Amino acid sequence: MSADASTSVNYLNHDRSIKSWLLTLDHKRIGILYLVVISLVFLGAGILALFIRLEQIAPGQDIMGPDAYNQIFTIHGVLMVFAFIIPAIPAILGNFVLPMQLGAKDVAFPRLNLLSFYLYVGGALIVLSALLVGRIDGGWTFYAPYSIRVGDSILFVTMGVFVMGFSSILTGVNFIVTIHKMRAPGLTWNRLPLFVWSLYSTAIVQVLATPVIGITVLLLFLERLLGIGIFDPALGGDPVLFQHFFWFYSHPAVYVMILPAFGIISELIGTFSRHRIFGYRFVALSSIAIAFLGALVWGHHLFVAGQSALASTVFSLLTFLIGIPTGVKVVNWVVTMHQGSIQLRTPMLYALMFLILFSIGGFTGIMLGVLPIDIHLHDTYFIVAHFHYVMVGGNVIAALGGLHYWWPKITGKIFNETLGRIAAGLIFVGFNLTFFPQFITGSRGMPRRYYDYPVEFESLNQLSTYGSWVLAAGMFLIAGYLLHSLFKGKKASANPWGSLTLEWTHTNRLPIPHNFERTPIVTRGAYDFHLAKDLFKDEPSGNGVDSHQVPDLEQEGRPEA
Amino acid sequence: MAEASTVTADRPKHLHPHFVSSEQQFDAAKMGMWLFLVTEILLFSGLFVAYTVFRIWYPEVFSHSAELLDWRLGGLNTIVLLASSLTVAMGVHYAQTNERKKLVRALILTICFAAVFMIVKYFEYTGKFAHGVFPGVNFDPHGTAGGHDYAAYNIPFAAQFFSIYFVMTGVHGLHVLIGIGLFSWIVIRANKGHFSSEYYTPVEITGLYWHLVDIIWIFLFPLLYLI
Amino acid sequence: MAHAEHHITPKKTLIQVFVALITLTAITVFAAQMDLGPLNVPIALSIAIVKASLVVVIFMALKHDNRMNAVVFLVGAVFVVVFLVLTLFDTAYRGDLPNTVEGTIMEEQAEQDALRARDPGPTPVPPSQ
Amino acid sequence: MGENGSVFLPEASSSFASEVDALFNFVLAVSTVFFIAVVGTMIYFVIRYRRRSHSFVPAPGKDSRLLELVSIVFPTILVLILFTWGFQVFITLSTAPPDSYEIRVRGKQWFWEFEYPNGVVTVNEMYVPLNKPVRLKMSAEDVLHSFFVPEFRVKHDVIPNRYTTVWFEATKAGEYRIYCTEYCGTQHSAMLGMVHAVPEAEFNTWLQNQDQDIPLLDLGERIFSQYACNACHAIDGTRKIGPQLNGLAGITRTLDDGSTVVADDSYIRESILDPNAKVVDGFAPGLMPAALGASLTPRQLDGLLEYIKSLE
Repeated sequence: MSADASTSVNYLNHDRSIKSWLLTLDHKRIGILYLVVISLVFLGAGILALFIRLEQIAPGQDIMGPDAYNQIFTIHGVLMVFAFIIPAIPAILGNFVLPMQLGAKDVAFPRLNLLSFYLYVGGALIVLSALLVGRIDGGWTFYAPYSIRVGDSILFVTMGVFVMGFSSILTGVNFIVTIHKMRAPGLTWNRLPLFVWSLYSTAIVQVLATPVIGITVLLLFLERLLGIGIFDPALGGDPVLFQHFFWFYSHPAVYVMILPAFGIISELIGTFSRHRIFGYRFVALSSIAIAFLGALVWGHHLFVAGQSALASTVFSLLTFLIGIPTGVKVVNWVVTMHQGSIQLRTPMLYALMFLILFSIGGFTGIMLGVLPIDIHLHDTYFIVAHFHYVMVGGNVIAALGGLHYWWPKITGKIFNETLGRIAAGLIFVGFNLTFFPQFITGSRGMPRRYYDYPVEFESLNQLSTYGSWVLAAGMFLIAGYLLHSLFKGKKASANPWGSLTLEWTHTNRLPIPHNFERTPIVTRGAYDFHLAKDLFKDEPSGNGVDSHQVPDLEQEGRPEA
Repeated sequence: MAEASTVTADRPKHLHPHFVSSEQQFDAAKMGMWLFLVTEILLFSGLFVAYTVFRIWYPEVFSHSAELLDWRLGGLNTIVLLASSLTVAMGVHYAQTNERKKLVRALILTICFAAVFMIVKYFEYTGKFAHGVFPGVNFDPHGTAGGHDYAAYNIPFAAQFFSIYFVMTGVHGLHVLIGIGLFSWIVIRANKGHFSSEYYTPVEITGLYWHLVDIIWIFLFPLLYLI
Repeated sequence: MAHAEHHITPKKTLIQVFVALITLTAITVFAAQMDLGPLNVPIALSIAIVKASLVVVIFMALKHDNRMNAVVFLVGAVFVVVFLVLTLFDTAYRGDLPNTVEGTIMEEQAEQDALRARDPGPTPVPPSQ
Repeated sequence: MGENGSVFLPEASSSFASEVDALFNFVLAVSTVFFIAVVGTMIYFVIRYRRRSHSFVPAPGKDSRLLELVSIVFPTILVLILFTWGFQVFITLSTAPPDSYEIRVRGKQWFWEFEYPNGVVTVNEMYVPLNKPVRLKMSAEDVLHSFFVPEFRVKHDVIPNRYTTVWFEATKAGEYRIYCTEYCGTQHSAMLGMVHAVPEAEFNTWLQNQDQDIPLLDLGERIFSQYACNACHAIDGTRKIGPQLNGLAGITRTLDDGSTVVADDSYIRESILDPNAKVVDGFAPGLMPAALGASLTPRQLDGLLEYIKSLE
């Protein structure tokens, strides 16, 4: 590797001007731009969530009226779904890590990548501008007759969602072409890291499903402006048809949310148990299977919406089938740990938390696939708890794990390990305290999107509000020590966790603008630790300063033993 | 950006820094375009689903209202669009064989055909607007023309047919306009000699986009005008 | 240089395909004039599919192109079919079990008004208690 | 599970509620078993294979095709069992017995309206007979709503311009809250109704005296439209099968036998109860069904009288 890391040119210090940041074509810098904006969105929408919980602390009016409450849960929903959770992992970690894991200099279309970022920021601003225009309520699903009757601000929300959808499509196209065309020599499909596989299947869903939300928004526009009578029941249209259009995008969208999380968990479990992923081929192909099966099951959102019984039955059966590959993935992760050498660093803690919380989310998902149970549980707090277990317990926990895992490569600094573990504990306790009581209020009959609730649900809602404070504390603690590590953190080595993927083994502490001096030649799979024994033989213990730099023999292309 | 990587001296001008070879760049651009075409197909699929759902609910209203659409104009438009598809394919052929003059002529011919398509569309639309056939709530057909008593078409759910007709052909027309814009930009660059058998990706990609716009019309024409 | 081995579709094939497309258009227009009853829709659709595949395979040169682009196109087409078929499972089969009723109230009202306009009928028997 | 529900479930007080609960508890139990198995093994592995030395690199585990197969086939079988059981219960949930008592439900922005076969209309309060299948034929007036009674395990969206139906058979007397579970605007959480499941006798008496409290005139108008009197008797002066009824109070009418009579209360009451007693000149006798008057309760008859006299 080149000279001592502090003086060498890297992607951060080679050009510090604002213009070089705002007009950058470097996938790493675009990842950081996304990180900044998406963290702000997460902060804002998270605070809204705290207000929701604060209002629900007791029945009756506590801190706001019903109108304000309805708007807050709607904006919380729209921002969290469209502006945070869909772009979060692919745009931040995907942009930063994917080209390096492929051994490429950059994504296939760098300019398109920058355009996607500005489309995303533009879309988010349009959604927020809707607040100035008027009140927006109706949930993030903006169902047909209500979203046609409500004020014009819904036009801005849907236009913002349309523009962000465009950004999502372009990122998807970019990633698919990058993975197909820009792999380093020797990097066959079977040697790809599983994070790349998951980004590939996410991109497939982004490309194939997002256009339909585009046409749904366009038809909603025309419905409101011209009254074309396709969704509006007063003109003979069918509101259930709107739900079909909406959920044909939105259910695959939840797989856009969870698939990258699967990828991160495979990376974390592989690296921290220093063991080959059990059934690598199955785990990779099940991501692709989920991407395609994900488009067959949207009807389970319409079991009580007035759908024909034939459709409900078909969708119920297909929903069960998509549970299988997900279940087997979880089994494979656990079996990977068998006879591994497991090191409980902070990222690994998040991986274990993912396995617990996502399993609860998954099992309740299977429960909701059963027709009569969904008839009782649909649109109650049970559903709110289910999708928070899958989205926050799944996607956000995996994103935090990924952020911690790649933090040394992004910033070159290592965060404080003990604070990391405390925060992980806080998040685990806070999350369960917030959302497990909602399973019970939901199955006992408390509907969702309720400003006021009958008295018998009070104690559980109170518990949930206290939980939300603990969860918030955990999140702020993470923000605290990560920002602290930026300025005062210890310098991390180029490969602090002992991982085998190219972004760790073949780059400096902070990667150079084009990632690699010479395009690396790959001679083994991403998790073949037994083939890279020399990587681990001499380094001292200590958290994050030990370096697992690959000896130079790799560069001359001499194949490994 | 400092060109850090050591690269062979004769790196062709059009090759972007992060690609290894222009072959890789060409394939990447084509695959990216095909992926974008799939998103266009799925965008229109929403409209085809809406059409099919309402047609299965009200088959006689839809086939009856379709009589109001002049299939001769639709047929003419189909031929015009197929011809423009041919001239685009010829254009790509000429680009590959370095015949710059013929390439420019083929592209200009394509733009003319597209313009003819839009003009025919304009007359169709104004013909309908004159008789009150508007998309949405202000749909009240009146008067008689071309052997049709428009008022007779004011039956329930006919408004839905014409709304779907206007939305489908409107969005398709918008894509034709975008096509015209793209081709004029390509013609200017072709005129300046930017394209050769070495590098003709923009022509090929715009060609792919145009063929897709033609395919959408191939499905629109029978569904709306004929059956 | 790299582009040498790219496939160049001969002009003759392009013209042949164009002629085929024009004739197919003529056929579909002619078929639409004669009323073939239930066969109308399937014929029109199959002709359109043949025309579309001609354009895709030859004009867009998918035949000589890298396999992956063909896979991308086919997956897109499959997604459209899935979207259409599963939505029709709902809309075309409403009222198969009594929890949903086929048709809208608007239509039902229209039918009753039409019935009542045609024949007011004898005095209605009082509804049972 | 017991009739009065569990931690997770409210009281089960409709005929199929216990079936839904059995299904719910089965899935809950199976999920908990699998969950404990997965998380337990995970925790065991984390402790057992803790990293002891930094340089130790474990041998790669071999991919066992068998475990892969088992973890696919076994859940698939379990899930198919779940599907078929769920499907059967879904069929019973969706098909109301033919003899069920039908109530018309209208969901409006922020209250429920229930209309009984005999024309009684109540707001937010629904009385249903015990141990008798009740079918609700529902539609919305403005936006989507959703009718949900947790204790009956019953829920269905209420859609404008379309009928949707739910049915239940209350098995336990009591009051059960009705929720709206589809977001319908500012007061969505205040759109609460109450189902009163009462024994059949009590239900019938409630239905009867339901007419007590509404004013005579409204009662009369409701009976007039319910029995569709205006199908034969116009109230706007036009001529129909029967004589016009507007502007009747106090005028004299000539009968088919030439005699005249003053249209006072007793004449109107008699013409309702025994239509052929006095037939107005120029109208055919024997068309108005005598059974009409007989089916009216005294209060309904007074109401009808009041209403007819009020027509000018």
